[in-house]
Amino acid sequence: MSILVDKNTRLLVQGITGREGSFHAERCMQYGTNLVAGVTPGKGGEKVFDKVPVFNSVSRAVKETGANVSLIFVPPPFAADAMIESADAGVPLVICITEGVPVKDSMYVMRYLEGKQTRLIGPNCPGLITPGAKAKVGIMPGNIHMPGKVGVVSRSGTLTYEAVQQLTTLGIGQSSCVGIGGDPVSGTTFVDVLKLFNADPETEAIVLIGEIGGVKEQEAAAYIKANVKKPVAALIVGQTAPPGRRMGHAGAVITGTAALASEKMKALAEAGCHVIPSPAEIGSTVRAMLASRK
Amino acid sequence: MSILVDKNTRLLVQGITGREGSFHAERCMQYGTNLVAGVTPGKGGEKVFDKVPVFNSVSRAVKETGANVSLIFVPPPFAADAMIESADAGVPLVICITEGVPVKDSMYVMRYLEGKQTRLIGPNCPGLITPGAKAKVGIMPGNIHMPGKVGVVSRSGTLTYEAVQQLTTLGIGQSSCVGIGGDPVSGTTFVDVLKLFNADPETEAIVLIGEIGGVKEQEAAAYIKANVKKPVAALIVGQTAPPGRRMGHAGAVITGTAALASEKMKALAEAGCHVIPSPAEIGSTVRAMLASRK
Amino acid sequence: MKLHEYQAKKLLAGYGVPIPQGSVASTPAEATKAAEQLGGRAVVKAQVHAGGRGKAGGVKVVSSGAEAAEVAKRLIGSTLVTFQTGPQGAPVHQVLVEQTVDVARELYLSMTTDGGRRRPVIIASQAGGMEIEEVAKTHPDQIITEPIDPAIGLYPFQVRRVAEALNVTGEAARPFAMLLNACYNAYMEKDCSMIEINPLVITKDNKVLALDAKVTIDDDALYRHKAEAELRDKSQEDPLEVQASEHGIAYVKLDGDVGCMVNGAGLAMATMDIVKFAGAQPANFLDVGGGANEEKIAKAIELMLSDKSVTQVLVNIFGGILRCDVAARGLIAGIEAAGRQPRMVVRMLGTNVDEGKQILAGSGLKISLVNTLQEAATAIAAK
Amino acid sequence: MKLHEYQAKKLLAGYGVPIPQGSVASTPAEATKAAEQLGGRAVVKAQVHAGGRGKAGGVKVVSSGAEAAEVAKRLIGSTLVTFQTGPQGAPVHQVLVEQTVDVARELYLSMTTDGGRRRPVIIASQAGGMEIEEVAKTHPDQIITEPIDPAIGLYPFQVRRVAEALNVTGEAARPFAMLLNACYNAYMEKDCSMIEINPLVITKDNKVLALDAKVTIDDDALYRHKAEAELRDKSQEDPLEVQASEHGIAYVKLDGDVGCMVNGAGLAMATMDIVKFAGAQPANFLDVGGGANEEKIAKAIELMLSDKSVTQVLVNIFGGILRCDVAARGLIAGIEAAGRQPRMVVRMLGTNVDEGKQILAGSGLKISLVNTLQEAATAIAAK
Repeated sequence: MSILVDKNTRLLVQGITGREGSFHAERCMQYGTNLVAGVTPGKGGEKVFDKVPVFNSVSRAVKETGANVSLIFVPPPFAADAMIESADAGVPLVICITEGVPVKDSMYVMRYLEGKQTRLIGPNCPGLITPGAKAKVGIMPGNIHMPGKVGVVSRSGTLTYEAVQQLTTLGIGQSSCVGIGGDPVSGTTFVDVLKLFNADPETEAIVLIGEIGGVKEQEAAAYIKANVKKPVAALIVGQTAPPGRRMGHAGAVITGTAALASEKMKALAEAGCHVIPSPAEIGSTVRAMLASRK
Repeated sequence: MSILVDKNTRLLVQGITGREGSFHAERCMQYGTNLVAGVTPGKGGEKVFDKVPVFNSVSRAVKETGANVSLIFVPPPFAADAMIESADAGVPLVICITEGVPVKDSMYVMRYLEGKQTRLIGPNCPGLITPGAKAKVGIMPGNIHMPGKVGVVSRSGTLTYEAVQQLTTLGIGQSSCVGIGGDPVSGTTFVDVLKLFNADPETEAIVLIGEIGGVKEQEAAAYIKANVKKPVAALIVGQTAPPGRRMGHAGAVITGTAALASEKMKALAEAGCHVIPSPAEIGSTVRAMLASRK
Repeated sequence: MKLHEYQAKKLLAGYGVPIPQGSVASTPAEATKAAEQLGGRAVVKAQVHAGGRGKAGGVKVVSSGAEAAEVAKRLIGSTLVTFQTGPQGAPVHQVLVEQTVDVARELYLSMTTDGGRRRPVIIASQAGGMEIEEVAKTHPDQIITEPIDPAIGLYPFQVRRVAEALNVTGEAARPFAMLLNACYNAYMEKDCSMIEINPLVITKDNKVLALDAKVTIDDDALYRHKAEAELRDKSQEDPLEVQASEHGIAYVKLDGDVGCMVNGAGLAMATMDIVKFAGAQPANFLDVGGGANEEKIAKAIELMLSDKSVTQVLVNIFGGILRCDVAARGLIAGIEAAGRQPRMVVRMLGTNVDEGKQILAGSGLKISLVNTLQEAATAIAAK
Repeated sequence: MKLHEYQAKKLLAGYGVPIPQGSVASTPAEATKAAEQLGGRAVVKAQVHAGGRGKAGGVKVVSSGAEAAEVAKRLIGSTLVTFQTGPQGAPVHQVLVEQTVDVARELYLSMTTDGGRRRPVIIASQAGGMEIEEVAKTHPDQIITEPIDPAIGLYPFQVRRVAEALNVTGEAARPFAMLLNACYNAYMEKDCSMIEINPLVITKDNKVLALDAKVTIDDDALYRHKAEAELRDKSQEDPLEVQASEHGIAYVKLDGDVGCMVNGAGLAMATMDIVKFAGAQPANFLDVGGGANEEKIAKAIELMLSDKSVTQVLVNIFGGILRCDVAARGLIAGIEAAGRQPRMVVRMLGTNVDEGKQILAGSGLKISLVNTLQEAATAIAAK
């Protein structure tokens, strides 16, 4: 099991002939992911890595290769088109790495997806990985991961790698790790991923990594309180950020008391989560949490 | 039982202070329908028929009166707004009588409704009636109806009354009669209503009245063939209309062989329907059909 | 509402659709001037609301201003009969004088609203210059359709898909994409029912051009497009149909002698069917609509009776929104206004029916009142 | 990107939002002329990217051209310190000279994007002229929100709902509706992140007017709004932050002395947290982003080191899109460009990490390489 990607994943990369797309598509493939196709309009008929066919359109790629996951690296002005093209072609899981997609574009993409079967992760996210199935669909460094029973979900990119690194260093493996991205309007939420981890028999504990800004951590806390019996460790970063300043991406704007790190940590603690006191203590907190369960 | 409207119907009329709205709202009420509210922006606080409160907005009307069906009589430029307002307020059944709604407006309304819980009938339809429950939500003359077991569904307005008149004259009562309207883009389809009649224990036979143009009768035939065990009598009008001329509303344009009366009749016959040979023989055909079942 | 070719092209050009150079002429002198501005060589095209102009002699290539004047003189004021106009033809009041174009490929492109999908669709084919109905019959596989979600509009991947199916590549791909987007914007903003560009040509120097164009605007939306509503050319329509539509009445002239007046399109078709099954021929389709008032009914009767081929009349009113008393009063007023009363069978039912019948009975007019469709048919056949 | 009040008003007016008469002045003479055009009586408003101007002395009513010049002279070239600017204040280069208005009511109206609903929302309140955050705290029931479905746009029933909640009735209802539609059109077409009209006033003669206006445009969408991108006033921002953003680097100056360079906003915040927990103070927030290249890293280091308050540096790079070898080369180039190297702790992990570490080791620079966040914190605290 594990969630979202596994041995059955047939990966399609949109923008595969670009610099980033090409680099990361190869890394995914080298990690063990079944990369079946690439899409770059105008380059249909070519091959990359000597074997992966490139198509002009996602619908053609899906028809020819049975691709069921799409990973997007196209530049921001073309990202909405790429996401909608994959959904239109019936791809059930779409991950958009692209950073800097205009919020209006994302809003129309999300509106289009309402009621559709396609799940979108991102944009502006690192993607996801299931180490036990050797399935990596994203830009995370694969080698820091280790198969195991802890599910990781995070709004951040590099901070997710940090969390994984700390877990792996302590010998704590991961079932799947999902970076949901930090854009103000995006697809899959904390709650969506928590539902999946909660239902996944191969996930025994969960690490949630949040940030200041927005109310998504509070929604996660409410869901955990009501539904999750598995132990959850939670970190909120930005505890020391000065209020009212924009910290990198729009998701990290302090906009009222709910957006404060202290409020989020309070909500998560009340939901029964093990609150991680410092970014340096992710691994140790999870280790203690797992030990207390035994 | 019966379908869509019954004793539990709490009717709201949008445009109740207009000429048509007022006339027909009163007729619905006199027939026995539970008219609980009217909506006319700017006339909130007034009363019509000495007892029915008028509100400025549908959301307020729903909140105050528990209205669960909305009947729309507003002029064409305001019809889309009225339909969406009712859906936004969570009204589960909306019937739009208004004729002459721009097709683009209907297209946006229908797109808005995708994935929502609200069912729309119309626009440009006569509404629906359940004689056994004394529930009339439309502009049909109530007195021609008679409670019974035959469900009637039609694309046309006055032709539906014709059908009902013929049935009642022969002592054949109706469970519910639904006019789905003739606009090129509209809500509830033949198939939607057939599903309801098929599932309704109080409906024992079905009369379907179609027209030349479009492929909706073929879709109905396919559904009947696959799912409907109850006897269905079907009439197609426009058998003698010259091809290629527009006959009143855009739904009645001959646009290819599927749109021809002969093709539609063929499809319905193949689906096991009793094809009604002439508009004058609706009643007699149904009588024969019911007799053959006994 | 249909637009003339020159009007359709101007509308589309306003959104960025490339069209040939040219101008419209109402006189031979204007045609000369227009052709000379193009260097003499030009195409002169009769402006009528119908396809099939080429075969009917309505499109001529000329090589000088003088020749343009000759063609214009012959066309303007004439009546053009094409397979779409019917035998009465359509009057030509203007010609469009346009540059000639070096055509490399002819494609077909249109947009219309798909009622089943409830969305606008692009319809396209590599078989440009042919009637699409013909292509649909003979080579349905050569037609591609691309529905557009109005919630988000037309996206680039869809344009690429259409371009690929039409084999539009290289230099022409970008102008083709711009043209398609322009068409969609025009379609939505102007409440079109149809935009048809046939042929859409790719020139030898890789330009994309709407060589012919038809635009139809949703009549129900004209109230919010005043400028386009002004473009209506009533001379292209049957005068009775024009008068009827001005009163909100749907009227179509037919070949028979039984005038039919009905409320509701479905019942009107049913009534025509009945008349034919009874062995008579309807003189028209006439739907006064659901919300008719007395004046409208009167006007409908008056219009119908102004058609001298109408020798008897069948009125079939089923009162819903339209009340029978109102219909009866309108009927009487209409007969008075028309100044003649052929044999008349009236069938009336529904809201306020008794009042309606009383009014007719008290009018002193000779009217056969019947109760059922079958009786109506029998009465008509009995003549 | 923030616009000045006068720019925001011009943008909104282009969509039909009514604004007071007036003009912008860069000199006292222009202010005189502007006031005299209005008949002498006018409001002179300092143009800065911050609220709270009134209390800070940035808004004055004058009754003559001469008086306008006096106020303009005092304001232009000065630095205005409001509760939103921070102690360093914001420079005033222009004043807006506007007509005075007979105000009957002051309302609050804004539009922004609700990430949870994934839709634009209207936020409105009868408590106009107050900071909305303050109203939210003290009278949350007085704030109404109306989400707009981007698939279909803003509908009249929603406008009526907002108007009713604000008690905008009678003559003012229609212009209010037009204003709200204009705002929505501007919001969507110009990729706004926020439009705030505070106060929106209803005048004694029932006119609706945007008396003040703020507009913020989505930075990520500026590439398709060239005209608006030109309006950026960099003087209103920290010069280092401006330079950083020109290189796609997110940089926020803070009060401490530990320069932090990190890739990724979340890791950057985590790094700042670590520094603070270790008892030190971060000098900045600096995120080079996911797709940084060597030049960008170098520029980030150079910018950070140009802040003289930075006495030590913590670099925390977790390689994903950004490879560690690239980061290492950028780091070295940045130090060279800056011409100084304070004490430096580098923590580097992920893609191509060994290569990165080798490059740093081979550079000859004095850098403490650490492996974990905890070690980084300890190393920083050890100073």
